[in-house]
Amino acid sequence: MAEAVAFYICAALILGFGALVITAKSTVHSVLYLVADFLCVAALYVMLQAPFLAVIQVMVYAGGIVVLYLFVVMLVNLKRPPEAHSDPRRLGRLGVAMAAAVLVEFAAIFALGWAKPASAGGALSPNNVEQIGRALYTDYLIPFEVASVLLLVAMIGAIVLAKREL
Amino acid sequence: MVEALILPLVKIVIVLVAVLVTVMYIVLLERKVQAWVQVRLGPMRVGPHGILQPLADVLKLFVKEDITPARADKWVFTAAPIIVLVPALIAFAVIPFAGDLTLFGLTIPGRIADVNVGLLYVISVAGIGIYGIILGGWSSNSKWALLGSLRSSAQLISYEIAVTMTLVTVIMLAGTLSMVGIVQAQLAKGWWFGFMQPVAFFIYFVGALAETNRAPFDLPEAEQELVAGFHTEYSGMRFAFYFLAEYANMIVVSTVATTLFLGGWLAPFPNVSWLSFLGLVPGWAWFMLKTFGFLYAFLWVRATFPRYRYDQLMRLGWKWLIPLAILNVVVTGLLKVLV
Amino acid sequence: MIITTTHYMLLSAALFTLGIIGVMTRRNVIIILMSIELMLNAVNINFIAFSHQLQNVVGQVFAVFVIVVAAAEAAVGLGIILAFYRNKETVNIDEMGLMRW
Amino acid sequence: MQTDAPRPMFDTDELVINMGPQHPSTHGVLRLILRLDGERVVSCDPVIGYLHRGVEKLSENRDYTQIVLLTDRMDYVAAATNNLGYVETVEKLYGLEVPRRARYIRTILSELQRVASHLLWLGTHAADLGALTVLLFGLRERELVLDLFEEYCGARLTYNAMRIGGQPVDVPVGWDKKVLAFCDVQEQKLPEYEQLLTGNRIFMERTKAVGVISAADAVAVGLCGPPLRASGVYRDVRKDEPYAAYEEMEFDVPLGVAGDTYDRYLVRLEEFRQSLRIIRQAVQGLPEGPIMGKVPRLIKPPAGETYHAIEAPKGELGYFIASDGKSASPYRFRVRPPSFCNLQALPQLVKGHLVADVVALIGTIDIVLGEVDR
Repeated sequence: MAEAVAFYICAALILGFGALVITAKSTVHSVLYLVADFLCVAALYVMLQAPFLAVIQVMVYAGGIVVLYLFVVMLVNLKRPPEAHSDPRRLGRLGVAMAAAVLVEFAAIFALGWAKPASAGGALSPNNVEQIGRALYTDYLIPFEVASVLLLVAMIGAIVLAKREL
Repeated sequence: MVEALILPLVKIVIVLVAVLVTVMYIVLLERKVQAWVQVRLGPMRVGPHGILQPLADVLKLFVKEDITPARADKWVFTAAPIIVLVPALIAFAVIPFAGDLTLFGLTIPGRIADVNVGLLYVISVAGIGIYGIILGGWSSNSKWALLGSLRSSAQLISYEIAVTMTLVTVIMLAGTLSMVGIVQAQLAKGWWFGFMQPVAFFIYFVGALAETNRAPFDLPEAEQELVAGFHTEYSGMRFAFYFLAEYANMIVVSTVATTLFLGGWLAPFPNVSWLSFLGLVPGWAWFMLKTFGFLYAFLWVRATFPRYRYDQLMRLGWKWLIPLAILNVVVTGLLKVLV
Repeated sequence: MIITTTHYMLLSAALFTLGIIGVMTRRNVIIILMSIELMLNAVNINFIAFSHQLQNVVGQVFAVFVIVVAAAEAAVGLGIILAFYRNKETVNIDEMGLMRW
Repeated sequence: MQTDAPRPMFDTDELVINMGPQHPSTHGVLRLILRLDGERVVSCDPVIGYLHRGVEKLSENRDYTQIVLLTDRMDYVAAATNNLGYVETVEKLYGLEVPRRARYIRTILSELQRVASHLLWLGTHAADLGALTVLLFGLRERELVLDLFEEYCGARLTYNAMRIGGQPVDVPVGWDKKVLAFCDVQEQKLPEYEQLLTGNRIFMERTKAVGVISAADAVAVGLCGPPLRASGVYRDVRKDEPYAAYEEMEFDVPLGVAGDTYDRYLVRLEEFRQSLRIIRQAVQGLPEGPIMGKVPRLIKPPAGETYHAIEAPKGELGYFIASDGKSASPYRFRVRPPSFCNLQALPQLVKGHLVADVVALIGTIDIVLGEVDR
């Protein structure tokens, strides 16, 4: 019961903040809502017994990536007259297709879903930092290394793009 | 019921009150220490030797006019101080202030919670506080505040990397992310990690100064340069929030340093027999003593050093501290494998 | 009342939809990027939920990879926006037709 | 793209900010209009005049004797040297002979004043760089100098301590001993400042190679005093055109090499030692005799004009006085204040440096706005 209450509160907050992100007039407010949204998602992870992921979510997403967004918003968007920020008819045809796809997705979830509740007491303990580490450094070593190369490339790319003169 | 609900609540209240009182008196201590270094007396008027000065300060901040600048983003301007303060306070949730205490037949753990990712929790929560600084500077619609907040966030992000790297070495030694586990690992090893990792400890200290915006890294609020940095436009209670948060953050980094490098609540020299009387002092007292020692170092440094320049600070962080911290991780790993 | 994985999937789908709506309707490139972050988070919720249901750590590992990709995307994407803004003084996506022919 | 949109406040190109007139470290009411590229200064425009009181014009409507106390209010942290410059100019214009004892007392006072002024400079300069402790240490010793002045003339800031033709009062009994004792104290305290600053890595990084000005540029832009000497130019009015009793004193003129902020610091620190040396010589060699020369009741110099300069703590302080020979007040009164001339170098010094350096550079040229604006 407590879990259900927590889930619904979290879900409501996540969707609410998500809606605010895409509707807020000021971009800075939008970024703020995004942070709040990510924090709620982190709470959801805690409920799913993934505290490590929750902490990573807060640290990397909220503490890192969104700060970057905020920086750029401050650099770019300051005191510009509020332009017509929302245009519902933009990309209309693609929107219809997407909506159809989403409907199909929902239908699939309803048709195939409603699976059993999570079987507790399996191989996954809430204290799973070690397990994640082991998986990352053994079975998924190559993807892990590729991911780090990706980060390196992104870093260099960002520097090259943002630097005025090289 | 008692153990599940009331006990944690009582502990939360105790920790919050203790932190706020400590903050008030750290401010007084800072003024006093600085005064003594500078051959002055410091606050002397409110109470004997200025002992009631913090109360007067709080009262003053409460009754001061709370000004919101024209054309400021009111919503963000109000939220920013709160965003700074809250993470600084909730970080205390995983700090082990003492070992297990026994009271009225109950075994009470000397902490609010022992999360198995405790250390990561502290780091991630500390990362949230930066929003308050950026947003505060941005929303006040002042160029000085904006410059201050940009400086501050750049500084925090760069030094966080070095600090996190030093924490990695500690994690490698302890083999756990739990704060309690780290203290117990120090007990098991027989050495405080501050002695096993002097380089990491030093980098942590420098990084801690930078992350809490203290001298000689107090550029974001360098009053001689940026007036008051990101909180230039703040007054009254909202300014007090920033002030509280700065000192609460100082206490957070000090308690983390105590836990990670100075053996937490453990008494020093447990293996020297003629010093065994040190074990009679309760654990929380040792913890407080060590924390205050670390805090005193903050004040001492502030009274002694000039301030770094922004580019020098960045150079120090990126070209010295971060490589050094990474090297330290590598060496620690090698030693762990080889020895 | 028991919360099943389906609940999480529905939440995730809804969040994903919000992200899509953001991408489709907003003109500000930064907000579009943020909407993409929302979608990535929706994916992550699914990963973790299944990791929980199957009691398998792989879901969490992939969530870590998603976060890595998100970080890389944000860095490069924002770099491009900054470079573009410096030249054109706009972040409106409809005015970014530079590469279109 | 909208062409009529207002330019964003935080452009990625340039940011114009106003430093002062209300800012913690512009040493008064100096206003600088800084154009910044990020944190780098592209250009700097000093705006002065916020403290203008019209000292020069006022002086043209006062008796020659009354002007002494107006000069107090120019460089208000070094009033004695202001007095000295003025009274010597009038004496030169009038052709008055000043007794030797009075000249010695003037020398002592002006060197004490130099120590006090440099102490205040040292403290504020260090405080601008974040080292607050030095400020308090400096003020502690400055207090001793002020006590000496108070004992001599009764005032602590605006002394009005000199008269045309001599000194108003003789030195109090035992004063000379106190001055010597102060010299010893000050000599002991100097290493304390040096310990906090000279070898400090942060201080060196903040000051070395900051605001470098070559000897030729320094002369071209009209620098004077310690900043000029720090660039390696040998120019000291006390040596070149001796006044008061400086001809009879033995002292060295410290010179810098690099012409950066650190050298300016070292030069001033050495000037402490030289000043103490001069004070000791003057006190020990204080001759007996009258302190006031023969001065007519009404000072009405003959028609003519004269310029006379002295070495004030901040640089060459010159007075130009023109008399029409008819009235008891100057026909034209003009001051060449060292702060004003040194301030002219500021835009050149700060160009290309960071905002934080602007503060260090305002400190290093040691300006007092009372003198800049007059």
